[in-house]
Amino acid sequence: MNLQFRVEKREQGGPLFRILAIIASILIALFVAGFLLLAAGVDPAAAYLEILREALGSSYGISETLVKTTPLIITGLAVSVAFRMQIWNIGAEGQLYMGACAATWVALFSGVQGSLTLPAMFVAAFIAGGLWASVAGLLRARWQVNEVIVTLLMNYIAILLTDYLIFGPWKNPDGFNFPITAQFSQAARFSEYFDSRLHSGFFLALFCALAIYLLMERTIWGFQVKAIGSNPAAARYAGMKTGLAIFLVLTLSGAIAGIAGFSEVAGLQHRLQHGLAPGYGYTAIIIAWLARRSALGVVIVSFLLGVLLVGGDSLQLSWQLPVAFAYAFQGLILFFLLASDFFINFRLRRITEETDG
Amino acid sequence: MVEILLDATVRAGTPILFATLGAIINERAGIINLGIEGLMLIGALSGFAATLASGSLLLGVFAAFAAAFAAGCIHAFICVQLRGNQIVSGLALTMFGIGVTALFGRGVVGQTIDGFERHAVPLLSQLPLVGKAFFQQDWLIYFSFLLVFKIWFFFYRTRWGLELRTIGENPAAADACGIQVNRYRFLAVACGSGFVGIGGAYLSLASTPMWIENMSAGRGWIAVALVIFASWSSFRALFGAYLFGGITAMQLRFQAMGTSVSAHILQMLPYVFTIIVLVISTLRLQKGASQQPGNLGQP
Amino acid sequence: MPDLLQLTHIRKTFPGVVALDDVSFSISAGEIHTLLGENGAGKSTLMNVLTGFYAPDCGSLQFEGQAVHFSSPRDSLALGIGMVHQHFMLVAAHSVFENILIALQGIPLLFPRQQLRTRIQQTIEEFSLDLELDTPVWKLSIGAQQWIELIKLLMRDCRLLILDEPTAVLTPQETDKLFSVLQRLKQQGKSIIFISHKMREVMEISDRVTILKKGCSITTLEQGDFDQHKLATLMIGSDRIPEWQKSLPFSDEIVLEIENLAVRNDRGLADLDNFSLQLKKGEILGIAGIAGNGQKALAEALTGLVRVDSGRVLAAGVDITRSCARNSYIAGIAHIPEDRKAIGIVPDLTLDENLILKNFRTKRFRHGIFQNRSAIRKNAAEKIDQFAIKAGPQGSPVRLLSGGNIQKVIIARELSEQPAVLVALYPTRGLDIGSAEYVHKVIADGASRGMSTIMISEDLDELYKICDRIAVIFRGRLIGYVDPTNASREQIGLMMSGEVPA
Amino acid sequence: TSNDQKPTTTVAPTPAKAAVEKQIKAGFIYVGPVGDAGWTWAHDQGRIAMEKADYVLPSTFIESVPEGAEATRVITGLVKKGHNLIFTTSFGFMDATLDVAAKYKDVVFMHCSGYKTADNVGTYFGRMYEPRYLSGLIAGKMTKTDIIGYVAAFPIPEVIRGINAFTLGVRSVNPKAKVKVVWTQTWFDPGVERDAADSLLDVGADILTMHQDAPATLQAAEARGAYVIGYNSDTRKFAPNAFLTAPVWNWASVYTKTAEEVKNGTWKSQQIWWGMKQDLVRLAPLSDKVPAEVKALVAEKQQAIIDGTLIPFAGPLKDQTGREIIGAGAALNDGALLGMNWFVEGVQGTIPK
Ligand SMILES: Nc1ncnc2c1ncn2[C@@H]1O[C@H](COP(=O)(O)OP(=O)(O)OP(=O)(O)O)[C@@H](O)[C@H]1O
Ligand SMILES: Nc1ncnc2c1ncn2[C@@H]1O[C@H](COP(=O)(O)OP(=O)(O)OP(=O)(O)O)[C@@H](O)[C@H]1O
Ligand SMILES: [Mg+2]
Ligand SMILES: [Mg+2]
Repeated sequence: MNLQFRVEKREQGGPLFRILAIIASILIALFVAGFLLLAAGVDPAAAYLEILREALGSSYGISETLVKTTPLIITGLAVSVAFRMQIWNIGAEGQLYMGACAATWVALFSGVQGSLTLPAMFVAAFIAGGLWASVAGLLRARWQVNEVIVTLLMNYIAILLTDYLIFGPWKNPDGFNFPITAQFSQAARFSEYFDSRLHSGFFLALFCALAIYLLMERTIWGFQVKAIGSNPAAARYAGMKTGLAIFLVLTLSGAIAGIAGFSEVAGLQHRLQHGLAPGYGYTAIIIAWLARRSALGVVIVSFLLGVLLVGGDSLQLSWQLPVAFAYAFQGLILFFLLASDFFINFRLRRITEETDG
Repeated sequence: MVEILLDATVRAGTPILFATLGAIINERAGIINLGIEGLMLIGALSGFAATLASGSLLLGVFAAFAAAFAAGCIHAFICVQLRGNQIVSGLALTMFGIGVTALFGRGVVGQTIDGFERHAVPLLSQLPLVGKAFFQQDWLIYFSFLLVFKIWFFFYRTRWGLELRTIGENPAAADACGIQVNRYRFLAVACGSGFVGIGGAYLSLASTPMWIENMSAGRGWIAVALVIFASWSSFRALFGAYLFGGITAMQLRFQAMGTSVSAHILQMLPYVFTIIVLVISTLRLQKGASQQPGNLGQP
Repeated sequence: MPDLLQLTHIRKTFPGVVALDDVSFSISAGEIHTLLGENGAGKSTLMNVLTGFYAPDCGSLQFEGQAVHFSSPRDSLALGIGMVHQHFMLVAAHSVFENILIALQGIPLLFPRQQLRTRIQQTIEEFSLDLELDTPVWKLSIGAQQWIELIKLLMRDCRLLILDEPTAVLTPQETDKLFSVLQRLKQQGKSIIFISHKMREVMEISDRVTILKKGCSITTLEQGDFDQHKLATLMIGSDRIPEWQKSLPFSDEIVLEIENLAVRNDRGLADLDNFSLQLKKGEILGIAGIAGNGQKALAEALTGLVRVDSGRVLAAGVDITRSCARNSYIAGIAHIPEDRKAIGIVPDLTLDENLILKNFRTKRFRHGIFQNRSAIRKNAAEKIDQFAIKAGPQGSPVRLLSGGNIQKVIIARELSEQPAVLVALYPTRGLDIGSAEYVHKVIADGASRGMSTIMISEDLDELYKICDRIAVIFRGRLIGYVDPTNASREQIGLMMSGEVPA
Repeated sequence: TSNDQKPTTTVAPTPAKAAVEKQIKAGFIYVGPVGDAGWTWAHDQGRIAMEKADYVLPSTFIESVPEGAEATRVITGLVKKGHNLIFTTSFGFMDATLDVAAKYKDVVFMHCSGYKTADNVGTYFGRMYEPRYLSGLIAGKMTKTDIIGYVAAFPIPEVIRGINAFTLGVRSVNPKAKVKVVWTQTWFDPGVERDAADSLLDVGADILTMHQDAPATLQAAEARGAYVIGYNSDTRKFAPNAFLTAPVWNWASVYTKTAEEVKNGTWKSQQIWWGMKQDLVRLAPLSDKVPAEVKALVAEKQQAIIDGTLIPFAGPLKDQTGREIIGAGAALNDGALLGMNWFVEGVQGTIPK
C-alpha cells in the first residue's frame, strides 16, 4: 500500500472553524517558540506567564499595552485600507515619520497656538502622510510601478529626511546642538489619563477605526474599493476608475499612517527625535493581514500584538533576551497562521492505491 | 580615483548582487520572496559562527548557504506546498531572521576572524581602470562573477532552467508537460535563499569580518527592488547591484573629498535612485515584451 | 482487438458540482473516437482525468488491459498519452522552440541545441506547417499556437492523442488540413480522441462517437449508426423549450455607427483593423467569426474598456470613441461580457451589490455619500423576481451561484437602465438549453421595445435563429453582411476564413 | 559575568533618605549590545567593576534599547523590579529618564551625556577631548601624507569636540596636517563605517581615527596597512598591526563613586564632567609602533593635562574659516565646549546646519 495525499478545496468552513484554527496556530507557534527560548536558556512557561503578567497584570501594564496599541491600530488601519484593494502599503513606517514631521512643524514653527494647535497638527500630519504615500499611489496607478518596493524604499528616505531635520534646521537651539527638536508647548500635547502614559491618541485610534469602518462598509466610495479589490477587471468593466481609486486609496492609507505619527509626537514624545517608530509600519502589515477586512479586527489584533510587545519587554528585563526576540516570535506566529490558512481553505484527502508497475 | 571608486563599488555591490541573484531564482520559479533581508542575516551569522568555530572560511560560506537554504525551505513550504500568501510569508521570514540571529548571535558579538583576502588574477589585474576592481578581489567576488554567468547558463541553456522558467510562467503548462512543479519550485526557492545567505556571509566574512546584530541594514530590501530593475536577468542584476554599490561608495567619497551637501541627503541618493530606476524599468517592461514571470506571486 | 484504454465508472466532483458521474468509455488502437456533449457536459474534465491532471473520486482506468493509476500528467505521458488542451498549455513568453523542447522527453540536462532544432524543424516541414522556431508564442495566432501543441504531441511519439475542441480556433481550411494530419496518424496506428461541437466535423472524421450528457456517458455509436440529427437529439435530449417571438421589425434609424475602428492589444498587434459597422434601432445584429478574430476587442472598444487607436464610434450621433466604461454605460450601451466570472461579477460581493455594480451612483441607491441599503435590497428583490434568479441565502457571495444564474444576474443588471444598445459576447456559452433560450427571449423582448443588440457568437445555429443580420469578422476586419434567411453555412464559413464574397 | 539570569522577585525600593547604609541594586540601560566592543562594552566593564563592592547587589542591564518613547517603559520596568540606582547610558534616553524619575522620587537616576537634571537625576560624562588631544599628537607626528581620516558618527557637540581636540593635538606638532571627516550618521553599522574608512584611505589618509562603536575602522586600516587610533576601549585585537592607541573610557570611576554615595546617603544631583585627573578617561597603552620620542612627548603632555597646566581648548583658537574664536591667554569655558558646533582650523569637513 502506498499512501498519498491530494489537496482539495474545502467547502466553506464556518467562522468558528476559522477562529479555532487561528487559536490552534498561535498555540503551536508558542510551543515552537518555546524551543527557541529553551535554547536561549529560558523556561518557556515562566516566560509566557511573565508576558501576560507584565502586559495585563496591573493597571500600569494595561495602560502601557494600550499606549503601544495606539500606533499599531492606526498604522494597521492604514495598511488594511490599502489591503482591501489588494494594494500593499509597506511604507506606513515612513508615512508615520512624515506625519510626525508635519505635526512637529505645526507645533514648533508654524506659529499656530492655543486650542487650534492640535487640530492643525492633525491636518498637517494627515496631509503629509498622504502626500508621501501618494507618490507610490501615482506611480502605481499611472504606470503600474510595484507599490511594495516604492513604499518600502520611501521608508528609508523618510527616516533620513527626519534625521536631516533634527540634525539640521529643526535642532533645538537650546539643546547644546544635540539632534532633537525643542519640546512642544502644552497646547501641542495630548492630555494623559489615569496618571499613566495613556493619552488621547488611543481614543483617536478608536475613532479612526470607526471612521474607516463607516467609510469602507457604508459609503459608495467604500463599495467601489471593495469591488476593485475583489475583482479589478469587473470593476473596470463596471465603469469604475480603478487607477484613480488606487491612487486615492494609497494616499488615504498614507494619510492615516501620518495620523499615527501625529499621535506619537503629540501623545508620547512631545518632540521629534530619532527612533520614533520601532517598526510599527511593518507590524501593521501583519495586523492588516490577520484582521483581513475588518476595522474591528484591526483593533483586536493590534491589542494582542501590543500585549506581545509590551510583555516581550519583560523577557528582556528578566532574562535579558534581545528585543528582537519579539520579532522572531511574530515571525513564527505568522508562519503557523499561514499554515493554518491552508487547512482552513483546503483539506487533504488520503488516496490509497495498490502498488503496481 | 576611478579605479578606487570602481573597487569600492564592487565590494559594496557584491552582497547585494548575491542577494539579488538569489531573489531572481526565487522569482523565476514564480515565488516572490520578501524574506531576503532575514535570509541575509541568517547567512551572515551562520557563516561567521562556522568560520569562528572551524577557522575555515570555506566552511563558513557553506554554512551560510546551508542555513539560508534551510530557512528558505520554510518559505518554500508555505508558498509552494501550502499555497500561503507569499508576501506575508516573506515578511514573516524577515522578522524571523532578524529575531533569531539577534538571539543566537549574542554569543559571537565582539569576536573577529581573518576575513577573505584579495587574490590578484595574474595579468588581468594589471589592466588599467578595471584591473583592481575586478581582478584583485577575494574569492567570493570571483564566485559571484561565476554565479552570474552560471545562472544565465542554467536558465537559458539547460533543461532544468527551461523547466523552471516554464513553471514560473505557466505552472499548468509545466504540469501538462510532466514537470514536477512543486518539487522544482521548492528547490528553486530553497537554493535561491541559499545564495542570498552567501550574500549575507559576504558581509560578515569579507566586508567587515565580525557579526553585528542587524548587520545587513536594509540591503535585502534593495535586492528585492533590484530584481525588477534587472528584469529577472542575472547580468542586469550585476549591473544594478554595482550601480547601487557605486552610489553608496560615492556618497561617502563625496564627503571625504569635501562637499557641503548634508550627509543625510547624500544617503538618500541610493534609495531615490533605486525608485527612479524602478520606474524606468517598469515603463520599459510595459513597452516591450514583459520579462516578468507570468505566474509571479500566484499561489 | 483489445481496447487501448478503458475507463470504467468514473466519477469526479468539484465542490458543489458533479462534473462526471459514472462515465465509462473506451478507445481502441487506430481509431478516431469523438466525444460529443453540450457545454459543461464534462468532456474536458473526463480528458483531464484520463491524463492524470485530475484524480477521479472513484472509477478505474485500464491501459492495454492493465489497471493504471495516474497521479499526474507525467504518468500518462509515460504511457504515450498526450493531449492538446482546450485552453492551451503554452508559455507565452517562451519561443516556439522552447515550448516544444519542454515537452520532449529524455532530453539531457545540457541539451544539444542545434541537433534538436533540426529535429523539430523536420517535423514542422513534414506536416508542411508555417512556424518560425524563435518567435515568441504570444506573437502567434491562436491557430498557429494550436499547431505547436500538436507538434509537441507528434514529436513525443504519442500512441493516444487527445484533441479538445481543436477546430474551435481554426478556419474551415485549416480544419481540413488538421483532418488530413489526423487521418495520417490514424493510419500509423495511433488512436485519437477528438472533441468538437460541430456536427459536420464529427460526421466527417469519426470512427466512433460517445455522447456525454450532464456528466454521464449515454451511449457510444459506431460509424454508420449515427447521423447529425440523431446525435443532436441524443445530446440535447427532449427538454421542452420556451417559445418566444420577435414581434416588431426594426426601423432604419441608425443608433450606433462604427467608423474605421482600429485597436491594438498590449503586445502591439492589431485586434481590430479598419472595422466599420452600422447598427439599426431594434435590430439584432449577429457577429460571426472564429474565436480570436477581434470579437472581444470590438465589444470592449464599444464599452470603453480598451483604448481605441483610431476611428470613431458614434452612439445616436454622439461621439463616444474615447469615453470610459462608465460613460458608455450612461450613453446607453450595455454589455454582457464573455468571461462572466472574470469580469461580469465581483465574486466576493453579494447578489444585491452585484446588481448595482454599474449604477451604484444613481440617486436611487444612495443618501449623500452613504449607500441606501434598503433601496439596494428592494432592487435586488425585484430583479430576482423578474428574472427568476435562483439566489442563495441573503448576503452570501455571488460566486456561489451557478453559471446560469450568474449570467441572469449580469443580464438583469445590464438591462435595468433600459439601454439603447446591448453588446452581448457569447451570452449563452456554457448555458443549458433552457437558460440559453431564456437569454434569447430577453434579447428578443428587448428588441421589441426598440433595443438594438450586437450578438457575438461562434454558434452559427444561434445566430441563424435570432439575428436579423449577420456580419462576419475576420482578423479584425468586417468581411461583409449576410441575411440569415437566405445565406448558406458554406457561404458564411468561407467568409469566416477571410474570403470576401463576390 | 555576574549578571542575573534568574527572574528577580520584586523588592520594594527602600526610601533613599531613610537608610544611611543600604544595598545598591543598580540597573543599566544600554543603547547597543554589550558585545559591541565599543561604547556599551566600556560601560559594561564599569558595571562589572562596580559590582565588586559588597553593598552592591548583582546588577541588571538591558541592551539595545531603542531611544525615544520605548525607553520609558524599559526604565519603568527596571524600577518596578526593585532597582534603586539606574544608569541610562545614551543621550537619547534623556527625556525618558526624566519622565520616569518624576514618578519615582526614591530612585536615583544617572543619565550619561545629557544636560537636564532633577532632584533625583544627575548627569555624568567625561572630558574625552583630553585623551583625544593626546592621540592627536601621535597622529600628527606619525603621518607621512599629512592627511588623517576621522570616521565620525553624528555631528553632535561631543563628537565635534573630539574632532577639534584631536586636530589641535595634531596641529600642535604638525601644522601642515589636515584632518578629513566623514559622517556615517550611525553609531553602529560596520558596513557603513568600513566604507567610510575606506573612502578616507582612498583620499590619501594614512592614519585613521574614529568616533564609532563598531571596530570596522580598525579592520579597514589593518587591511590597507594604515595606522589607526581606536576609541571607547582597547580593541587592538581587531587590528594588531595598525593599532596605535585609543582614547578609552573608564566608567568604573563614576559608577563606583555614585554607588558609594547612594549607599551613604550623600548622593546629590550634580553634573559630573570628569577628565583624566579623575581617571574617567584614559589613553590606552601605546603600541610598539609609536616611536620612543613620541611616547615621551605624550607622557609629558598627559601629565600637564592632569596638572591643569595644559588646556587643549586654550586660545588662540581659529575656526575652519580662519575666524578667531578666542584670543591668546583665554580658554573656552564648559558652556562653549558643551555646545560646540564649529570646527577648528585644520579640519576638512562640514557640520550640517
Ligand atoms: N476546476 C474546476 N472546478 C470546479 N468546477 C469545474 C472545474 N472544471 C470544470 N468544472 C465544472 O465541471 C463541469 C464540466 O466541465 P467541463 O469543462 O468538463 O465541460 P466540457 O464538457 O468540456 O464543456 P465545454 O464544451 O464548454 O468545453 C462544469 O459544470 C464545470 O463548471
Ligand atoms: N464554488 C462553489 N461553492 C459552492 N457551491 C457551488 C460552487 N460552484 C457551484 N456551486 C453550486 O453548485 C451548483 C451547481 O453549479 P453549476 O455551475 O454546475 O450549475 P449548473 O448546473 O451549470 O447550473 P446553470 O444551469 O445555472 O449553469 C449550484 O447550485 C451552485 O450554487
Ligand atoms: Mg471543455
Ligand atoms: Mg453551468
